[in-house]
Amino acid sequence: MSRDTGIDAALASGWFGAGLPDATRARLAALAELTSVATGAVVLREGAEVDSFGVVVDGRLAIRLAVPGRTAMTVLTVEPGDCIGWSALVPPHRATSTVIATEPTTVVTFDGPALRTAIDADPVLAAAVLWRVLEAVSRRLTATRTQLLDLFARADQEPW
Amino acid sequence: MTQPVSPVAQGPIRWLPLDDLDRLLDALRADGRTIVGPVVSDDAIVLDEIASAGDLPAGRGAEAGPGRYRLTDRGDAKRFDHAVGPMSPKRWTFPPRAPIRVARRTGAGVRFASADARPAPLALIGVRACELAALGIQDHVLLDGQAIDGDYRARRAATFVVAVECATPTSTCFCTSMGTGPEVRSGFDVALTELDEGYVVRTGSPAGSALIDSLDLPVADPSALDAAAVVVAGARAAMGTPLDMTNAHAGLAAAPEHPGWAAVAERCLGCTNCTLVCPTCFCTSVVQKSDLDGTTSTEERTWDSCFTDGFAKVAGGSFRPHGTDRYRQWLTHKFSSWWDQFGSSGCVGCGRCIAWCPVGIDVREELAVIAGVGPVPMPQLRTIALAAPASAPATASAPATASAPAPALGGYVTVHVDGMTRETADTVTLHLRTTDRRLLGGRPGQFVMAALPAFSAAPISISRFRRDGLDLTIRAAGPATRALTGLERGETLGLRGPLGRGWPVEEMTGRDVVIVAGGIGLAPLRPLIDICLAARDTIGTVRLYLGTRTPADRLFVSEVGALVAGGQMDVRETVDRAGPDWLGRVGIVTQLFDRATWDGRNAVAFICGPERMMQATSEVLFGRGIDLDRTWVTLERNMSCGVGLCGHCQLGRFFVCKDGPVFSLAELGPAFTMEGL
Amino acid sequence: MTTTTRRPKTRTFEVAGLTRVEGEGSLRLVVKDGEVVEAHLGIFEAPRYFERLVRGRAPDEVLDIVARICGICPVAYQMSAVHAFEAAAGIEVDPAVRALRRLLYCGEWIESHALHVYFLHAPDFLGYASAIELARDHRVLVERALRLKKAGNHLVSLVGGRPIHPVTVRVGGFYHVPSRSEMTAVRAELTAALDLALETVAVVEGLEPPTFDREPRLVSLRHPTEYPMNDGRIVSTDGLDLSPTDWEDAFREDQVGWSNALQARTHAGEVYLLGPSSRITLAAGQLHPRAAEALARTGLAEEIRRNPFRSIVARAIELVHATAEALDIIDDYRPPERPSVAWTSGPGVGAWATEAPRGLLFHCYELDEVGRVATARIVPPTSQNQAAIEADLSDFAPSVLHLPRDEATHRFEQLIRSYDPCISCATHFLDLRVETRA
Amino acid sequence: MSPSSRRTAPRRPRVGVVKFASCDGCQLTVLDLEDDLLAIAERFDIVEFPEATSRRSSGPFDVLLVEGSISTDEQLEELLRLRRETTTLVTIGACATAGGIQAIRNWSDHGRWAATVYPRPELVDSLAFATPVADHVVVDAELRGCPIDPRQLLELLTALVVGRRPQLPDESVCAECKRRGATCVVVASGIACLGPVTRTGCGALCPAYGRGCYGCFGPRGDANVTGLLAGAPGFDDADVAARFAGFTVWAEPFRSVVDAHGGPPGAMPASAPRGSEDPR
Repeated sequence: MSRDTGIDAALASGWFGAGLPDATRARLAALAELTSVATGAVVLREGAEVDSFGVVVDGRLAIRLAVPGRTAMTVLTVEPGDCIGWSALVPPHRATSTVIATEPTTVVTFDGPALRTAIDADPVLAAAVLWRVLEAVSRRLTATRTQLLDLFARADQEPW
Repeated sequence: MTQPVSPVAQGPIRWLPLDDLDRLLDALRADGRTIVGPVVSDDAIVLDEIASAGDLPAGRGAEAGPGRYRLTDRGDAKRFDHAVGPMSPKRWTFPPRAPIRVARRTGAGVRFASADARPAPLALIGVRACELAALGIQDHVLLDGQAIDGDYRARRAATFVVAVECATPTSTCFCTSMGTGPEVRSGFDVALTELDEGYVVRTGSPAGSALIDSLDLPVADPSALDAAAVVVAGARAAMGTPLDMTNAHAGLAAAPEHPGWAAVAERCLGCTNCTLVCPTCFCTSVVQKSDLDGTTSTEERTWDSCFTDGFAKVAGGSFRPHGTDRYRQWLTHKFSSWWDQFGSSGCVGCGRCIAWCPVGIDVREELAVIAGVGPVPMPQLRTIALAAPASAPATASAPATASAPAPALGGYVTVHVDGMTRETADTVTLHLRTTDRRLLGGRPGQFVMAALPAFSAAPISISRFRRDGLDLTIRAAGPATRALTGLERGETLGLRGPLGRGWPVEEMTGRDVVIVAGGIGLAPLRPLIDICLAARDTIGTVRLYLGTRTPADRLFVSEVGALVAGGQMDVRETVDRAGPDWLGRVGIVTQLFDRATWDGRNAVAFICGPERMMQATSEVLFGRGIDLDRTWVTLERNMSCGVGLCGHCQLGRFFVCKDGPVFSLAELGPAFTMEGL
Repeated sequence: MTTTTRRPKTRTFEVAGLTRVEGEGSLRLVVKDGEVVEAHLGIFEAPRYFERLVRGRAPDEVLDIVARICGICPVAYQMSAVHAFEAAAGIEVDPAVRALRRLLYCGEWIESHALHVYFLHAPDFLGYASAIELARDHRVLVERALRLKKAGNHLVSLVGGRPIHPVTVRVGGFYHVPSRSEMTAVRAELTAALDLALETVAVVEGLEPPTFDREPRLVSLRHPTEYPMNDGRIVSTDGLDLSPTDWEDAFREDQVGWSNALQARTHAGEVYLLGPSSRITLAAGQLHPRAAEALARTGLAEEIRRNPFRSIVARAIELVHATAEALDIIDDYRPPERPSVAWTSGPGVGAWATEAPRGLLFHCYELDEVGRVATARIVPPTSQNQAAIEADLSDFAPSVLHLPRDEATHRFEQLIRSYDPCISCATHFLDLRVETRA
Repeated sequence: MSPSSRRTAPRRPRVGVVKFASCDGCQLTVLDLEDDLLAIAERFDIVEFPEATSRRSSGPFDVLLVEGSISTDEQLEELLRLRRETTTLVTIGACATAGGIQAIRNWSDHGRWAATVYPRPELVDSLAFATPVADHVVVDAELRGCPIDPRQLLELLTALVVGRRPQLPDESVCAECKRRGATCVVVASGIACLGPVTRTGCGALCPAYGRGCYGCFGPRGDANVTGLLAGAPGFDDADVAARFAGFTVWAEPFRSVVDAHGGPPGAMPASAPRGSEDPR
């Protein structure tokens, strides 16, 4: 079905899908639909229920955290090939941050409950998908740690 | 004055009766020389000016052990029958304090003049074999290098050496283990062997021969020569079986994490005594002496030590924060990395560091504990061709002229500020005008020492070369950099350089190029980017990855914009954090390529940023197929002299200022990631 | 003195913080119907308990500690203490050591007197707030002061290592003594200093003092052959004559409510005055010829005794003496055989008095079985002068009551300064009151 | 300060010199800069210096040199007031930077101590502890020493005028001892010396004069006192406390050494030793 093959191609084009076995990717494509997000559109809202998991095909999404009394900070941007909304797979299925499009963006979107059911039912699919998700999460954790070091900040005391 | 001589003495061996020593001294004084020799003062035999042989410590000896030194009374007439005291000739050839430069602020601008010594002719009396070896080592370090210490050169040339064979070594002596004594072999003008009735006199240089001939002394008779031989043999025997030092070099290099370091660090007081009594230690700091209104300042070269807190300090703290790190630095440098840097050990076995350590730490014991490990391979430093690529562009880049050798310590050039560009809240690019060919002949990645009167000079990377000058991009962090970024059009400052080894631009020819910059690390890479643009046709794909703290901290914003638009290279930018107005990428710099699909097997990488960032980056690039010998980084260290003479910026076997600051990861090896080296 | 009815019944003159004196003190003077009913020199410098601090210490440690009582005259404290300890242990020091200690004291006299004459006192006569402001109009004068002061500091450094809190004095001698060549090296500077000192006399003898004439009781050391410094007997204008160890036989101290300081009086309850004027009056015979000659030329010996404002001349004369004697000591100097004599510490009591720049400084130490300090008593000159200063204030006040308040108050300050009070020294004396009571 | 702004002759910095509990020796060091005093008076506007001038000022101060330790409530209030009036506050000398010799009383129960010292303790205004200025307010720079070293004072003033960081190295007394060519009294004479653990600045005075350093510049960074006591000659347990109970006794790690050896001589502790307690 052309719709699926289109999605399959979109998935295969980026890091998340490229690493999956063809069969698994086709199986996923069948569950997904291609959605486009306009600049400024909010994809996920911090604290809200997350009912969808997505893989960015093109464009750019910003992960933002709001601190009352301060302007919202963008802590990370999600590039094509990366995934968003992994909270849809991990209880309590609430968004840990707000995700907003900073340019027109296309996302391969999965319905959260449906994807979870599929994963529960199919260990092979589960293994393939969850490894991918885990890798994405760990990469973000590493990145966050490095950002914590604030490496480019000026040193308190300088000899010159 | 002292010239390298063959072990064989020049001319006949002569005899000087004990009571005639003053004839020798008078002849030296007649030469207009100040005479420095051993005298008893404050419970020790030290070196000081002497008026006559009567000032020499006749009948006095010295016993030393770890942390202990006592004068003894022999009651005989011998004047040199004592082991070395706390002072060495270094005090005269490389004095504790020496003015090296004067800076003045005049109506015309700033002016720098070197204050080279005009030392009075000197004669050192009673120099031992270990001390001759030490002089030889300092000659090599300070005179044979890329740059020359003018003050040392002048003092050394004015020095006449009268050596004396060592008769009574003490328990801290181990010259036989270091192969430097006790026999006086070379490096002297005149050598004496002291016997009960007089001295056997050898000459070791034309000047020595001339002096001795003028005394017309009798030829020494054979019995005296035999007695002399017995004296030296006795000294050698007294030191017992030499230690086997063959393992020290490789063993120490292989043992940076040996538990022995922590153990000795608990005893070590970090008092600096071992380094300051050492006859070969040459580490110094430059002290600013400025007048009340800062218009005139003198830079004074002062003995420093790798044991002081401030020695390895750079932005954000010290590279060797713990006593463990500092003791390891001292022992490893002396017995191991000295070989890599200067082709010999840095120790001559005089034992001063053992005797004059207040807690009696004995390097011989520490070596036994720590250095028993097997050898490690030592990658060799790559020499980087000094010529820029043939296709050197007409516009901005390093000119094709080979850069001259690094200047001696004195050489500051006054340059004019043509204009300033404020890059960020605390960072300014100075556009400087100069006609100095050495400065204009610099290469990407090299740096200069930038100085204003009364402020300590700051090492600043060159951020652009122009036909008529160069750019420096400076972040106002300390007082000196604040003053530099406060300069205005028409004002002047002093530059010394270009210094160090720049980026190996020729490595790019026929290869893909990956350039990764973190924060102000973009500045030293900017000239390299200029070359990429100019030599576009000789280079493969160029990828430029930029990481910054926040959008407000981005450097050269319009230039980077032009690069993106120009499409001649793939430029990607990210910031660590940003407000909602920033629509670009956010995240650490490695995210720009850690999921990229390009193949790095024919790429060369150039990275500049905080060390932690460069480590993370190089790991990812290695994953992309860029090998360690094709990954080049530039290091920040406490660079103060800029020419490898002060010791501050040592990293393992390198002086970052002259061997670097650019290194390939293959060259650095473990030094790149190990803390405290 | 007469009072007019137009003047208010009660006038109070107060100086909350005395300036150009060492340490922190205050003045309160109350006049009722032209009669001075209260004249208080207050001392509010925070107490530092020195007699208590030195308890349990070995004599050599005490020498370093008591120096910190005063940064202007540390040598005086070291000298009184070292002689007290040597008296307790019966130590005889090498004559060369004895000479060196006089040289050290000369240095401190020069430094302290130059500071007081030019920086603390002269501005009063010339109408400036400080020597720094004085320098704007009279740079030469102030540069002379600085050169003189520097020469004194060099002497103290030569013998003691540094000008403030020198480090070489030890019981039995010195840790280190200068070499002949080091000594002769300062000769030129001292010769110049002697000329500066003589010029100083010429300047200060011309400074017009306020009229004040009284018959004071003066006390100082006197030695048959030397101008009093480290040695001699305690004598007074009314016939006292006792050993420097016996200070307590002649004097006592009372506590007063308005001051952190005890006041010394004779056992008969009479006030007395120490310092340059006292020394010159009682020991003029031992002045160095150069100084005696200078004194004679001024013809002010009698005024120095009777008018405290003339103490500035007395100091100038002593500047001449100290520089001239320092030169003599340097010329005769031969380093001692050994810088110090060995001694064994043990129990005992030692007392001694020496002549600080400001006057007689008495120390008394009681040493326990192991030779550590059990009790200490330190009586600085300022505490002994305090009562006399207040008495003089009362006597002097009537002559200036007709002046505007500020002017009169300034005169009172000027009078206080003329005794060169060292208030930092004065701050610990309360605790010795307790030592005597405990 | 940029050179250009330097050339546009800035207003002379307003300087004050004040003291708390101390001997006046450190502020006297200002007057002891004989060769430079008048030049300094031209560069700086000395607006408060009771010992030297009758002109008084209560601030504001660009630079305030503070001598002495804080020993009374009045002093504490005055210090807080001065800090509010001051841009760059510099403590000068062992009293201001470490509490001084009078901090020895900090080991004694203040009630008992005062009672033995004063007939009418109620009249005595004195805090339980003699403490360094930095215990109470932010200090921008410090000059160590009892007394301070004139060369370091001049270096500080010079740096203040030019706007650079004063060069006051934190290295051992030994480093200067060696540069000066003095013979180590520890090694050559077995004399106890605090040089290896003490901050340089005095020019290695005591060792050069044949006696051990008594630490008047206070502990240097990373002072290895344990190593010194364990390895260097001349320290026997009986007098370790006395050796460290000097003019910087209240500064760590000297304070801990004195604690570990029963407090300073002559201390009259309350039930518990007070040494390591927080003064305030």
